[in-house]
Formats: sequence, structure tokens, C-alpha cells
Amino acid sequence: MAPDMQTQTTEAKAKPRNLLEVKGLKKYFPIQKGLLRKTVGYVKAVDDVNFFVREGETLGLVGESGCGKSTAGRSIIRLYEPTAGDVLFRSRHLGGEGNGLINLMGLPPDKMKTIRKEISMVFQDPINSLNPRMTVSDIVGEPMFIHGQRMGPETEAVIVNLLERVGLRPDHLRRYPHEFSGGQRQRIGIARALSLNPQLVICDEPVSALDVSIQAQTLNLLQDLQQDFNLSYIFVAHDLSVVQHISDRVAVMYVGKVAEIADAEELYSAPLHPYTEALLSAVPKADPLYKSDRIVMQGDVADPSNPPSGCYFHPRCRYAQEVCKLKNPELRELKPDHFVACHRAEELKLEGI
Amino acid sequence: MVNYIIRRILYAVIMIVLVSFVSFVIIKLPPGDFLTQKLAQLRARGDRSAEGQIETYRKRYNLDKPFMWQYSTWAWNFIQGDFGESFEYERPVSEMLGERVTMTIILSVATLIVVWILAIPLGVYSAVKQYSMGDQIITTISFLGLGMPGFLLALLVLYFAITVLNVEATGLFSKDYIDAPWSWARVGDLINHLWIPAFISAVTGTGGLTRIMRGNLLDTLGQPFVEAARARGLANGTVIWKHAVRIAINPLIVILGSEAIPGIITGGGLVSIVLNLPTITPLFVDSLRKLDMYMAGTCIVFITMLLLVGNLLADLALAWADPRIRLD
Amino acid sequence: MSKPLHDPLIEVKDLRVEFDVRAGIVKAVDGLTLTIHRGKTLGVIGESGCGKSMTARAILNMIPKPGKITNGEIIYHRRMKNSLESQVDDIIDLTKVDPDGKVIRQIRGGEIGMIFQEPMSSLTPVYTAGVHINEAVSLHHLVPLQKVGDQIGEQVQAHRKVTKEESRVIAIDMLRRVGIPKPEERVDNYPHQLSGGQRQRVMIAVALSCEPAMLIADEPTTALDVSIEAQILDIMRDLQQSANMAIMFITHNLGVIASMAEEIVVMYMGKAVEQGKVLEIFQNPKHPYTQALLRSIPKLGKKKTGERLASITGMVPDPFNLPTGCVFHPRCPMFMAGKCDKIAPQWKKVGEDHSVSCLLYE
Amino acid sequence: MTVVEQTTPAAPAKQKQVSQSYWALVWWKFKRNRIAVLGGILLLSFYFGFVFIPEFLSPYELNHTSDFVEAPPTKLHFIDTEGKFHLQPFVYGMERKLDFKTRARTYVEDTTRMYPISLFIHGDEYKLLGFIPSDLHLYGVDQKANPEAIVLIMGADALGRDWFTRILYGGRLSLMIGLIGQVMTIIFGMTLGVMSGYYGGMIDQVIQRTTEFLNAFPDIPLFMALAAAIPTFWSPIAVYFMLTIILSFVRWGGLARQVRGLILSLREREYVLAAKSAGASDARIMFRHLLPGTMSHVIVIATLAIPGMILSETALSWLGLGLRAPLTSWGVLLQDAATVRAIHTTPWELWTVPFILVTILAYNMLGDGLRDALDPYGTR
Repeated sequence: MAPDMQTQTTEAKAKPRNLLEVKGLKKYFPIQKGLLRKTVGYVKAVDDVNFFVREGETLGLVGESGCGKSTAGRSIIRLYEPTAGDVLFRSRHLGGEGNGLINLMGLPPDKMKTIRKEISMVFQDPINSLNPRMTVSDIVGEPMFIHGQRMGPETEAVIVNLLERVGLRPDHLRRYPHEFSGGQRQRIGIARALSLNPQLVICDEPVSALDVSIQAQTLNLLQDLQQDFNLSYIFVAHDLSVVQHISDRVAVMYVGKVAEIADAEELYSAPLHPYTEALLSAVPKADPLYKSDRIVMQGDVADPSNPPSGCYFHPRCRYAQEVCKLKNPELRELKPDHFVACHRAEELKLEGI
Repeated sequence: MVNYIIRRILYAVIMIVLVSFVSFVIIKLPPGDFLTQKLAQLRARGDRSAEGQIETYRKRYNLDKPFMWQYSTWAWNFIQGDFGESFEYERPVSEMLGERVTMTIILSVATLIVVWILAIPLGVYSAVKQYSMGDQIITTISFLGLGMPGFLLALLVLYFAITVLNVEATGLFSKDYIDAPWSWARVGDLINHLWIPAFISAVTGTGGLTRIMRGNLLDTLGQPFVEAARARGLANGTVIWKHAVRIAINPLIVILGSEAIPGIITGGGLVSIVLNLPTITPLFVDSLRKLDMYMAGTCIVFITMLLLVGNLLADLALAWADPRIRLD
Repeated sequence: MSKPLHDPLIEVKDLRVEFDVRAGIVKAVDGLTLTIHRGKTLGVIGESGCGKSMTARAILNMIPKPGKITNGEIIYHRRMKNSLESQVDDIIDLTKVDPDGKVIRQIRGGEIGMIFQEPMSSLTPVYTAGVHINEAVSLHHLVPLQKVGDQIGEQVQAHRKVTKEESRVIAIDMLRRVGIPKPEERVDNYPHQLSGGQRQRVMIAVALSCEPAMLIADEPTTALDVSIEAQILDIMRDLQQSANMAIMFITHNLGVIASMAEEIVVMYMGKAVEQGKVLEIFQNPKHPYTQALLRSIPKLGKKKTGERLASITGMVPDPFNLPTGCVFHPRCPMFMAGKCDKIAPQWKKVGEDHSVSCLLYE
Repeated sequence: MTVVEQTTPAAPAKQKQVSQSYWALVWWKFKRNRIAVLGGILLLSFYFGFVFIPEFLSPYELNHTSDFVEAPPTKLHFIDTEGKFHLQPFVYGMERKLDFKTRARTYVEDTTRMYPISLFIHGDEYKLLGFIPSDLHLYGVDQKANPEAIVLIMGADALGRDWFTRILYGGRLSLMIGLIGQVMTIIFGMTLGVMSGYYGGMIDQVIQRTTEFLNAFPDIPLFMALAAAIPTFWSPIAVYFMLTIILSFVRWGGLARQVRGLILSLREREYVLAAKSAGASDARIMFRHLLPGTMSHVIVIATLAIPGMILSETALSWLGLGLRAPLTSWGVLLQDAATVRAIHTTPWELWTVPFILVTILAYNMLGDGLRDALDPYGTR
């Protein structure tokens, strides 16, 4: 099977195959009240999300707080058990049916554990994401330990190798997380994510908590590693410029739904969704000469437990019409590889950067 | 709000039923009952008619009936205000408890007031002047107070009163007023006696509360809104009292309900035993020893009721003090 | 008004703030000099721990323990607001006033307002938005005469306390001005009933309710979403124009500073390394740190595939153990051995309104 | 908070060449708190002295009765009647006098008889730690040479037993009941708390309701009721164990609730999610990631709760509902001492109180220091 896959990859170089397909993913958190913990409603954190990730590419997942981007990332590997939907993944270890994709939903625990070798995560908080009671060697080696590798000189060599790869020294092995700076901690987290040689890494706001200079170092490291290990990333962040920098394609989310997905350059230069346009315009540009007619969105991000009718963005949208209040727009492929969920996408002429 | 109170009261009723039932079970656990003890006593005295007398008692107190019958009858009568009869004193329990419940409430409330009036300013001072001389002194005294259980302090006070002052500092009334009807003179006499238990509870209760207040306020003083208030140009005192203390006191109200009130009622109970104060606990302990079933059951129901009411009041106070808390 | 619009308001001269902690002394601010002009915006930029927040607190004489101002002065050119003796001007060294005294308390909130990074926790949770504004208004009671002056005789009641009703009117008015919808209802809302953006607006309303001569904004939008950030920045710009207010804008976000500030001070490890007009600094940065900082952020809309960011090597140094000479030298790409690690750089004028503290230009 | 911003970046990494684990850091912080260290040392010596070697520390055997019924403490002398100074302290012989009118006993010193007090003296035989036979006592008067001599530094009880000896022996039971009880509480409380927090659902509901019920019960009355239910004919040892179980049974609820709360918050920590995303089993997450995170909390809670246990035993025994006479605990000793009559006639029996107080104070000092050092709330 393995050689077969390789030939396929070389053939399909022009357009790599899909590594991951997310279809109709939903994650509702129940709101419970009262003595009997009766469910009185749901926070629709992720509400019917569809996207795919190709082999070797980075998909940026961007949006404002509460748009469900992190929840979506976590639901993919079932850290949160999704309410509905399918996540199809091309596993190296488990053969899938038909097109080679295997559905992670409803996968029995032992098989899911195998999948966890192939999809790993990097987290946001450099303080919270490392167990303060464990040494670097324990932390980075933990995934290997979980998957049956015993600690020994061999494993340790692997760990040292990983540490060096992310720019830490072998003598850091026996130290504890509190002895490192934020940037170094994030490197430890990245080393841990790579320890099982994954195909896909879900980066959950990996640079949001870092200083500007450290942020650049970390982004460069992630890019280098992607090259070296042939990784695919799902890169969750709220900073549009960071996402643009690192992503091949970008998905913009708003209140649990995907508003637009497209190639990064196209999305930023020619957005099709009014929310994308407004968001791009709102980002402060590091250029004092840049003076644009800023589109200031009115009001706050909609409440995911009580979203507005129709298109969730309509109360803040300056192009909203009657239909937007009534009907929820579908995500459709307007141009090749450019998906948008807006009723008026065809007629609107929107400005990018 | 009203809904919440009704629900809480319902919940309390369920709790009281459970507690009273469990205490009945517990009292029934040891082999024998009040009458077997009594029988043994009478026999020891050589009373010939002992067996007969016991039989009469057994009938009178329904002790010949099954356990469930005893409990449900007692519970049913309890609701109607008849708490049964004490075996030991052969008087209705209600008669014996009446004034003691009042005294327990008076004593607890007095304790609470003394402790809060002392602890909050001390805690505030200690936090605002952290590591100062005053703080060190307050901290040391708080530790002593924390380590000093009420009943032991009561013993020491008693010792001091007997050996040094040559008075017997027990009871809540002088001999003249014990059975006198309520009058201003009697109230004066009560206040005259109240200071000893009040002093004891002040020493033992204030320490812990001061430490908690200090810790809370230190946390609160580090909060951004305190800095923001200061940046608005408010005077130091206003910042501390209106903004920081106001917030730091909320956790204290939680503690009031969950720890302070139970502590005062039960801890105060032990002090009462040493000082021979007319509160519920001495009677309760006595009835437990004597297996005086209805008396013990009623006592524990009243103690639990005081606790639950105290809890409810604390929760209501918290909801009033903190707009973030919604009762529903 | 006859007075000049843009004369100096605050002059910070050789300011030093030190924290005496157990592990040693941390120089939070180390010899900082800057000037803030009336009606203008000064941007202070730097990474976390560079001392920018401490500078702001020093201006209000609010350095938290165990820190203290050990050197320098902060000259405040006070212009009495329209009190009866309105033409009296005054020059105060803010480092010398009693930190709990009456003078500094009049200045705090009344003449220099401040907003903080954390809108979530900058409002006291048990008081409504209205209470917060009323508190500021009733403290600095000269203000209402401007606001409600047309309703009541200004001359007579110059020192009158604001009544509750008036204060409420002011509060609602302020909330409306900062763009809070339905201010009549929001005025009675508690902080937890407001969204993050609304809370920051309330903070701005509180800070501006007394029409201060200057507003210190310490990372006011860092915790907010971009769409809300844009709203808040717009409000600040509008209010500045209408009231000729100076703003000291502290942030680590280069984008925000580019769109807000007229002048910029770049700080690194408690020291200013470069200052000048915003255009100058962005287009012609002189200090290697400023250059690196500008290059290390990804720029929106200017993507080349596979492009790498220029990053600053190494890490922020240990504050207890600062490098000798120029503090930036261990990370500096232009490091000159024997010079940068020995000599502390002096200020050098490199253009009109543009100076830099770097040995490359000496 | 703003200070933190100034001091945290990269500071610790360079300063310490040797890596420090969490517990090493805790120890380092704890050592600097002198009050807490003092508390710890006091407790260590109390436990060592009272639990392991009370037989050696006391001059007599526990049940060494004498004729000196309710004798007041014997005075130690350094200077004799002739004004001569002795480096070795001595006691005079005691003479009992009975006042026939008031029926009161009084003791006077007979200055003609002098008995020196020696260290490491041979006296009553005992078995150290239950198996090492010995007759060595820390101090005392030579019983073989002067059988009529006695030294009672804290007086004697109604059977003429040395009160200090009784306090030493009583400490063993009182101190141990707190420790054993707390260990049981931790075992109950942690297991149920972790299960409740991690699994949720029905298990959580049942455990939650039970703890609520235990909470609603006023705890000292509950102790009393439960203790009163211990049959009178049980052997003292059975009563002792029953009492320990009761103490921990009443107290586990609070701990379980706190642990549950901690688990609920730790469960969402990113390092737990990271372990989960790597495929860690429930057991691994619970024991490797969650439980160690609660340890510092639990240790602090436990340390501060032990004095409560000791006091509960003392109070119950004092009320006559706990340990009973053939056993010697501080509570049992209080029973004798705490009556108005006893305070009149044998006030020295209140010597028990300072011992209890110092123990409780030491625990509070230790606990407070541990709270700072362990920093369970992670504020620094």
C-alpha cells in the first residue's frame, strides 16, 4: 500500500489530495439551568462547518473570539465529542474505504488512538499547556510513552533530536517548564506535537500569547518544520496578518459557521463575503500612510446561544437585504476553490487589501 | 427570587426530614434504650415495682410500637407543634426547649456581631498595611485565636474567674433572674453575663475571619479595578472601602453561611456546656447520653433548622451584595 | 482661545522607576525622557516588560509596591479648567507630590484620565456603569458646568456639587458619546451584563467624563476583537479632536500605533531607543531594534509565498542581569564588538523630530 | 500584577544552573518561612516524643499509682534550706495532712528529706515501641533507693498518678487519631472527588448529593450522635477505631467537593487536553496529570484540618461520648479536669490544655506556611 501511495503523491503533485475533509461538523454545548440541570438551550459553538485540508498545506482558520474556530479544531480530533458531522482523514496506518479516507466519527477507541499519532496539537497558552510537574523530557516523550515506547537511551535520543530540531539544547532535557520563557515553552509544545511523526498538526493560536519578536521566531520555526517533515497544518488564529503569512488557504468563521474559504492571496485581495471585507478593513495596518475608508462594523459579535435569524452576520452587514434576515446562506463554490456563504456574493463588489 | 426562597425552604424541609430520620436511626443503634437504663437504675435502688413501672412508661411513650410508627407519629406531632415528651424530665420537650432556642439565637447573633465588628477592620488594616508592625501583631494574635478552641478557652476563663476573680462565671442569669419573667432588669442581667461567652467567641472566631479578610483583600487590592478606581482620582480610603472591601467581603458572606454559622452554633454549644449556658447543645448532649429519644431528635432538628436558616440568609445576603449572583 | 493648542503638557525627564524585589533590583524604567503635547497623540511601543506601562503609572504617581520613582522629574503644565480663577497656570513636578494627596487626586481622573488593558476587570463588579461615571464626575465637580452650563447659571454655581439627576444626565450623555446603544438602559447595567467592547467604552466614558487634558491608554484594545478595536479607536480619535486632548497611547501592536499616533517612542528594557514622527519611524527606522521589530511582523496584503519573517534572535534579557553597554547588543545584528558591549549609547538627532540612541550613529 | 510583567521574562532560567523540580522549589520557599518551620519542628518532636517514646520521657509508668492522691505539682529546688546551691535539682519529701474539719487534703514539704533528680534513671519497666524492653527514664528520683520519694512536675490525679505521665501517654492517642483520621479522609475524599469530577453524570450526582447531606448535618452534633451510638461494651480499642472512622466519615465530604472543583478546572487545562489529544488513557490523565495538580491543595487542606480532628476527639471524649476511661487521651484527661470542682481542687490538671493548644497552633503555623510555599492557587 505504501509504494502505491507514493506514486499517487508524485502524480498528483499539481493538486495534492485531500488529507482531511470536515463535513457538517457541529458542536453544541448544552446550557443547563436549575436544580434538575434541565437543558434550556445550546451554545452553537460550531454549527455545520465544512472544509478540507490538502496534503502538505496550511489551512488558516480565522475569526473573532467566540466564532468557534478553536472548538472546531478540537472537535476534529474528538477532544470535544462533536454533536454531528463527519471528519474524514487519510490515515497512513489505517486503511480507509473507497477514496482512502477514514471517518473519525464513531471510530472505536483503539483505532482512534492510532489516529492520534497522526494528528497532533499545539496549544495557545505557553504556561498552561505544559504540566508544571513534568520535566521537558517527560513532556516531549509523553506521546511516545502513551503509544508504548518505553523510556530508554533510544527514546531519549529521539527526544534530544526533537529538541534540537525546535531550537532547544539537549541539556534542557531535565528542566521544568517554569524555567523557560514563553517562546521556549512554545517550542517544547511544538516538539511534543512532532514526537509521533504526525501528518497533520492543529495549531490552536500558537503565537497569540507571544511577544512580537518571539512570534516571528515561532512562525519561522513552524514553516521550517512543515518543509522538513512534510506536515499539514490547521492554523487557528485571530490575527489576520499572521494567518495570511503562514496559510496556503484561509477559512473565515463567524459565529460557528464558515463564511468564506479561499486561497490566502485571493481571499485577502478579492474577498467575496462582506464580513471578510469588513474584517480586513478593520485590521490596523502597520503603515501610517495607509488611509482607507474603514468599514466599521456596528455592534458586537452575535451570541452563539441566541444567534440572529437568517445570515448571522446580517445585523452588522452594510449590504444586508430582506433575504439575509430570512434565509441562512449555504457555503457554495463561487469560483474554483473559493467558497462563500453569502446571498449577494455574485453582485457585490468588495474590496480587499 | 420568591421562587428561589420557596425552593430553598422545600429543600430545607427535605433535609430536616432526612436529618431527623437519620438521627432517630442513630439513636436507636446502640443496644437498649432509655427504659433499659432506667430499669437498671431502679433495680440497683432495689425498687420492687421496677418492671411494672417500666411497662407503664413503655406504653406512655409508645416504645412498644415499631420504629417506623414511632418516628412517623413523632414527626406528625412535630409538625403540629408537639415535640413529644422528655423521658428524663417527664415534661414536654417544647416546654424545656422554648427559651433555650431563643437563647441560642441571641447568643449566636451576638457572637456574629462581635466577630464581624472586630474581624473586618482588623483584616482590612492588616491587608492595607501588609508586613507592618500592626499586621505582624494582628497576624500573631489571629494565629493564637485560630488555635484556641472555644471550649478550652472557656475552661481557662472559668479557671481565671474562679481562682483570680473568685466568681463563678457560669450561666446567663444571676440566681434571682433565672426563672423571672422578662423585664429590663433581666435584660440587663443577661447583658452582664453575655460578655463572657461574647469574649470567648470574639477571641476564637475573630482570628480565622481576620486572616480570611486579609487574604481576600490582598487579592482584591491587586485587581485592575482597584487601580482603575485610584486612577479616577478617588481618595485612598474610598478606593479601599468602597471598591476593594466591598468586593473582598463577598467571599466572607459565603463563609458565613458554610462555616461561620455552623461553627458558632456548634462551637458555641461546647462553650455553653462549659459555662452552663441555657442553650440547646447542653440539653442535646445530655439527652444523647441518656438516650432520651424525643428530646435528642427535637434538639437536632432545631440545630439543623438554625443552620439551614442561617445558610439561606447568608445566600440571600450574598445575592443582595453581589449583583453577579442571580438566584433562580 | 488665545493659548497655543500644541504646547507641551507633560515632560518626562530622565525618569527611573525601580522595583526592589527579593531577587534584586529591576529597573522598570531607566532614564526615560519624553514630551507629550496638548492635543497630540504620543505612541509608546515595546514588547512586554519594556516599562511602557510603568511610565504611564509614574505619570499618575501610581507605581505599585515595591516599586518607586528613584530619579527624574515629570513636569506637568497645568492649566486650570474653567474655574473662576481660570487663567491661573501652574507647573507641577508629579514625582514630588504626595501620592495620596489632594493635588494628585485632582489630577488623576480630573485632568489626566487613564484606561486599561483589561476591560473585563477594570470596572468594579458591584457597581453599575452609571455609578462609575458619577463617581468621577462628582469628584471633579468643575466639569458639569461645561456640560450642563446652558441649563443652569454657570457663574453662580461654579463650585456647586453635581446633583444626582444631573450626574445621571451626564452619565447617559457620556455613554451616548462613546457609542453605546440605548444608554438610558445601559447606565443601570452592571459590568457583567456588558460585552467586552461595551465595558471598554464605559471605561473611556469614565475617563473622558471630566474632559481631561490628557488620556493615558494602556493597551486599550489588546483584549478586544478587531472589529471592536476599530470602533474603539474611532471613538478615541473623534473625542480627541473635539476636546483637544492629548493621548499617550501604549501598545505593542505596530498596526494600531501607525493609525493612532503622531509621534512614537520605541522602548526596550526600560529605555527609549528611538523617537520621532510616526512616518519617519515607520519609513526610515534607524535603531536596529526598531528595524527588526518592523520587519518581524507579517504585513497584511503583502504576501510572498514561502517568505520568512525577519526575526530578532535570542530572547529578552534577564531584568536582574542587564547586558552592559547598549542593552540590545546581545540580540543586535549590527553588533560592534568592543563598542556596543562597553559604551552606553547617547541620544543622537538623525533628522528633524527624529532621534535615536545607538552607537551606529555616533 | 504589573510587577510580574517586569520580572517574569526569562528570569528564572538563567539564574539557577541546577534544575529544580516543583517540590524542590516548594521546599526552598518553605524553608524561608521561619514560623512555619518552627511549627513543623514542634510537630515532629511532638509526634516523636508522644507517639514513639512517651515511656522514656515520663518518669513513671502510666498506671503507677501512689498515695499522693491529688497532690499538687512538686517544686523543684536548687537551693536547700541552708542556702546552698545544688547544680542538680532536687525535691523534698512530701507529707500529707488531712484537715478533719474541711475534709481537705493538703501536702507540705518535709525539708529534712532531699531527693536529687537525675537524668537517665532506672525505674518502671516498659517496652519501647512495644518490643524493646527497658527501664530507662529521662528523669526521675531513684525509686530503688528512695521508694517513698516522688516527683510530680504537673501534680497527681485522684489515683495518685503522675499527671505529666498521663499527658505524655494521652498525646499518643490524641495525635494519632488526627493523623489516621485525616489519612482516611484524604483517601475517601480524593477518590470520590476525582471520580465525581472526572466522570460526571450519575456518579457525580450521587456523590454530590451525599456530600450535601453530610454538609447539612451540623457536624459536632453528628459526631455526638454517631459517637453516642457506639455500644458501651465495646473494647476501648474498638471504640478508638470506630471514633476514627466516624471522624473521617463526617469530614470527607468537604474534601471531596474541593477536589471535584479542582478537577473540573484542571480538566480544561491545555496540558490535559494535550495528553488527551496524544491518546492518553483516563487512568493516565487522572493519575499523571490531574491528581498531582490537586496534591498541593489537598496537603494544605489536610494540614489545616488535622487540628480539627484532634479537637473533635478531645471534645467528644471530654463530653463522655468518645474515648473512655481505661484509655488515656487528652480528651479523657480533660474530662477529669473540666469541672468547677476540679478547677477548685486540682487546677494543675488543666496542664493538658497548653499541650493541646500548642499542637493546634503548630499545625496552623505549618499549614499556613505550606499554603504559601505550595501556592495551590498558582498566583505566583
